[in-house]
Amino acid sequence: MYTEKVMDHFTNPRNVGEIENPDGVGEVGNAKCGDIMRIYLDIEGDIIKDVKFKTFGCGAAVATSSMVTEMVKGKTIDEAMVISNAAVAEALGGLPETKMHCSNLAADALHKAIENYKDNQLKKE
Amino acid sequence: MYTEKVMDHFTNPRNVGEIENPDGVGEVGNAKCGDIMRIYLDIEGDIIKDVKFKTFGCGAAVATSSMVTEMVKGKTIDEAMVISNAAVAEALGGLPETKMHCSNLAADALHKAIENYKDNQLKKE
Amino acid sequence: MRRIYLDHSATTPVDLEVATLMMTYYTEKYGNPSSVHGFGREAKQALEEARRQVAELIGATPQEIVFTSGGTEADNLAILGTAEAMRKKGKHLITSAIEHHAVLETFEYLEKNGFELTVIPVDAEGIVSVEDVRKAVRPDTILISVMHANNEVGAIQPIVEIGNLAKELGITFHVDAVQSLGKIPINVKEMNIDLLTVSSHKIYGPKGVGALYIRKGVRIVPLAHGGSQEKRRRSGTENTPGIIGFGKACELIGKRMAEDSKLQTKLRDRLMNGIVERIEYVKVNGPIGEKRLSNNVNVSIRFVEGESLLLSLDMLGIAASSGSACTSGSLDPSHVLLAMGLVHEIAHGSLRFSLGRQNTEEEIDYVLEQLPKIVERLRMMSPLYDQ
Amino acid sequence: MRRIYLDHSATTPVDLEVATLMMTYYTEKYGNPSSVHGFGREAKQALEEARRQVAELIGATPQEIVFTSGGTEADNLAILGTAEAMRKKGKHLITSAIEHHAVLETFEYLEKNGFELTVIPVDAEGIVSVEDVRKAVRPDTILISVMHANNEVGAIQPIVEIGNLAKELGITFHVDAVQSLGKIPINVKEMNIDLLTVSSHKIYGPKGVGALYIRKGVRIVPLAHGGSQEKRRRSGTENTPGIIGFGKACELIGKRMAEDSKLQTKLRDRLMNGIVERIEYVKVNGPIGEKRLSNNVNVSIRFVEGESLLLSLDMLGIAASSGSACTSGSLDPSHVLLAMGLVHEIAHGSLRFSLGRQNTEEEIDYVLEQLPKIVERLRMMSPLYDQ
Ligand SMILES: Cc1ncc(COP(=O)(O)O)c(C=O)c1O
Ligand SMILES: Cc1ncc(COP(=O)(O)O)c(C=O)c1O
Ligand code: FES
Ligand code: FES
Repeated sequence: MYTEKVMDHFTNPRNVGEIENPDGVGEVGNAKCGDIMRIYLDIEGDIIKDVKFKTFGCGAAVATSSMVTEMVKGKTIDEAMVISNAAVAEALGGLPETKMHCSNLAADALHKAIENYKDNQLKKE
Repeated sequence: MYTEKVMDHFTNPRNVGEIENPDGVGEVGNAKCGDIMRIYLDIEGDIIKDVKFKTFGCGAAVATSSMVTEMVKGKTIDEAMVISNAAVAEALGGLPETKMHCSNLAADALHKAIENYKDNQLKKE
Repeated sequence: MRRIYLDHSATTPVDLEVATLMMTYYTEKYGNPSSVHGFGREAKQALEEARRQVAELIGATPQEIVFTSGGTEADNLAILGTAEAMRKKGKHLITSAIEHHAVLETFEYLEKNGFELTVIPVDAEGIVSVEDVRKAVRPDTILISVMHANNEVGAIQPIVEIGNLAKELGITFHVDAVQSLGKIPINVKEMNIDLLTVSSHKIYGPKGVGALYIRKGVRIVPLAHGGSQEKRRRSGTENTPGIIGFGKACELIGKRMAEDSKLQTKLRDRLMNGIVERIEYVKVNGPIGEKRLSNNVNVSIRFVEGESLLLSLDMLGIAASSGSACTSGSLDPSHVLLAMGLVHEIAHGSLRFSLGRQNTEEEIDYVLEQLPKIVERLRMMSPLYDQ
Repeated sequence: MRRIYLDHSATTPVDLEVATLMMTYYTEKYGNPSSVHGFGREAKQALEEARRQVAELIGATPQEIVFTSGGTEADNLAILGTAEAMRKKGKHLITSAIEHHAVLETFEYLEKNGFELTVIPVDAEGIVSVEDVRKAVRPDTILISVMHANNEVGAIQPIVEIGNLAKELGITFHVDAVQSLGKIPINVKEMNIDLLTVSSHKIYGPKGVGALYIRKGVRIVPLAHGGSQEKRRRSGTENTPGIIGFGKACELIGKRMAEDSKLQTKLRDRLMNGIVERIEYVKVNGPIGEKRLSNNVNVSIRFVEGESLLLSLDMLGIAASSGSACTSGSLDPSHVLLAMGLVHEIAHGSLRFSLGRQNTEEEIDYVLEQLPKIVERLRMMSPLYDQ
């Protein structure tokens, strides 16, 4: 059911873990199935220097988490903000129909982490 | 579906044919399935000396016709009158449930032939 | 004893290649296609390949195929499912007088439950007239169901014309193609068919498997409830080995159709003409030539009864079937022959031979040698026959 | 790669003896059992022998067995057929919260169509209380349906007691015995069961075959219309080879039940205890001991998600199943675990291993060696887990 790429990211997920004192953190729960994902960002200037994730979820949830971290590392936060669920799914060579909602987790958690970073910046000012 | 005895009577039916100038003839059609049987009797005193049949019908119809002729040959007409459908079916080692009605043909035609004989006798008197 | 099987319209043997493939899925690749693991995935994959094979034979897309437990279930699903889905739109149903019991009895059930039914008659050859269908249509007609080829007399119906009519009028069109599949090319798109019933055990596939083609966009209410198999259109653990066998059988018959048909037409005509030449008082039932299935022979032999004929043939190892009341549970002779105008008594003495891939000329000649003797013997016994 | 199949509650491989027998009926004795000729008779005979074999395993008479296309169809036939036959007598139905979808969804369909439904809860072990059933009964109750053993957690229900109650009150009693057949002795007469669902592919028989036991005298309205097969209770050409395979599988499992059960209980406890010993934060779901099916292991492993567990096991060739939402189309986690009071998040991380005849101690030990590593890896990834 899953593509090779999905299985690869599930088996060898990139960027698993936490960042101590992160610049931004985003956590989302998938209302549909109850899965949970947390993303940690380390940002310098506008650039995402490092990114880590933790996920409680299905194979697709883990794989999209891993994929999205790869996609944003080194990107500007503006570039990261426009990464869509569909783009993550596509980067994985597609997801089964019933699993399309899983890709929401990753993109949503990412966007939330960036917003959290922006909030933190505002508070610092 | 049929017993060996039924198949034997179907393959080698006893007493097939007609009797010229019979003492009694009975013909019945099976209302349920449209099959037809005719029985010819040759009677001396009260004794059935000879009996023949012709049948247009299923395997069970042919076999019961054949069996009933065997059962009555040499019997008195009173003995013949009490031969029931069930008795014919039993003599054949039984019939499938959906084929029980077929035994009606033979007993009914026999009884009709005996009544025809009695009618003929009355007319002669 | 030799055995000559001439009852392929009742059921066919399973092709050895098909049976061998199925064995693998019974004993090795036995996973449940709904399972997440490797056993499940390999079953699922083969299931989807079968769906593709069935779709290809009838010009559909795989998503439009729903597997069922046979032709009967597919007919029921098509008819009950449409009636339920469309009952707010209308209550009028149209079918023909020569449909299989699975279709006719389903319509009669609906008629008893608030729907209205028009049954179109057939002509003496067993063919429905498109004009009759057109005349039967009402503003509240929701379904037209006409079979592709009849199972008893092999009469091929004007499906293209009825399909055009149904399309023009926007009425759902169901076709029971159980007997035509693999014998006449079918293309549901070109023929404007919305629902098509097929069955595996008539095309050298396993029994207990069938499919309903449901044109994309046509809504059907499912018959049974439970698992979400077949996109919720048919619940129950899939009969994976059976379905895989059906798929393979579709692939094989697709390749062999033209050749099978040519060979069987030859045997059919040899048998049909031979019977007519050798036996007196015989009537061929159904159309002659193009409008007849390549494997169907149906004759009425006067003054003798069908079951007696069958039993006598059977004792020589020849398997055939009959429209006689006496072979059926119902005790009414074939509704198809009666609809074609045959009187009860003649319908009663009818005999169907249906040919298959393995039959030979020599087998046909053996039947032609034996049948006249059987008929002679039974006629001698018959009160209806006067030399 | 080695392959360890631990998903026998989803489906089983077909016994080689069964498959070999079936092959004969696919390719040689392929007649339609409704046919009058020799091919038909030999098929019919084998069909009736299968009916006898199934009946014997459950203490019924052959006439009380109706073959279907599987457990799902049998459940639907039992429930829809009773509701339709009894609707004039009453509209109230009773079932339990842990039934299979084939039962629950059928009742829910009826509830949407004018019937009233009471769903009995279960305790923390997944067992229905007879008192709750008694309290739910109303004067217009027409059907009680409770499964024999649950497919997810293996909880065996108090069927004898519920059967006594149903008999005392004169209410039709249906039991889904798909998971218990061949694992626990069943006697429909002694247990006062009126309708019993069984399925072939859970007892080393073929998929796509099942049966409904209908106690003599109990009336059921059929689901489908058509041929007069199965005494008009189930239309459609019989899946003869499948049914014959099912019959044989019943005979075989009847003989092996006691021994199978002993061996599997040992493996089950080895696996269950091993998991609890080796992994922290694990909860066993379902009863311990006598009230549990001999082949069922079900655990919730906290902080990890079920599908991830399954995929990880699958990569090592280990086939299991899960009550996780993520493995099902519906996205709700197991209704059974929720009914037992598990919170969503814990139900989500549940894993079912279901043992079969071919499993070995060595296989169990391999799972016990690998599973802790998998859990460790997934927990490291989990935002819910704090060492
Ligand atoms: C025209 C037609 N429709 C439907 C059916 C029923 O199909 P099945 O035997 O697969 O239930 C048959 C087979 O007898 C048939 O000939
Ligand atoms: C308890 C129970 N009932 C019914 C079914 C459905 O049976 P089948 O798979 O034969 O449709 C199953 C099988 O999944 C089951 O476990
Ligand atoms: S007499 Fe007609 S079915 Fe037997
Ligand atoms: S995220 Fe829950 S199913 Fe994929």
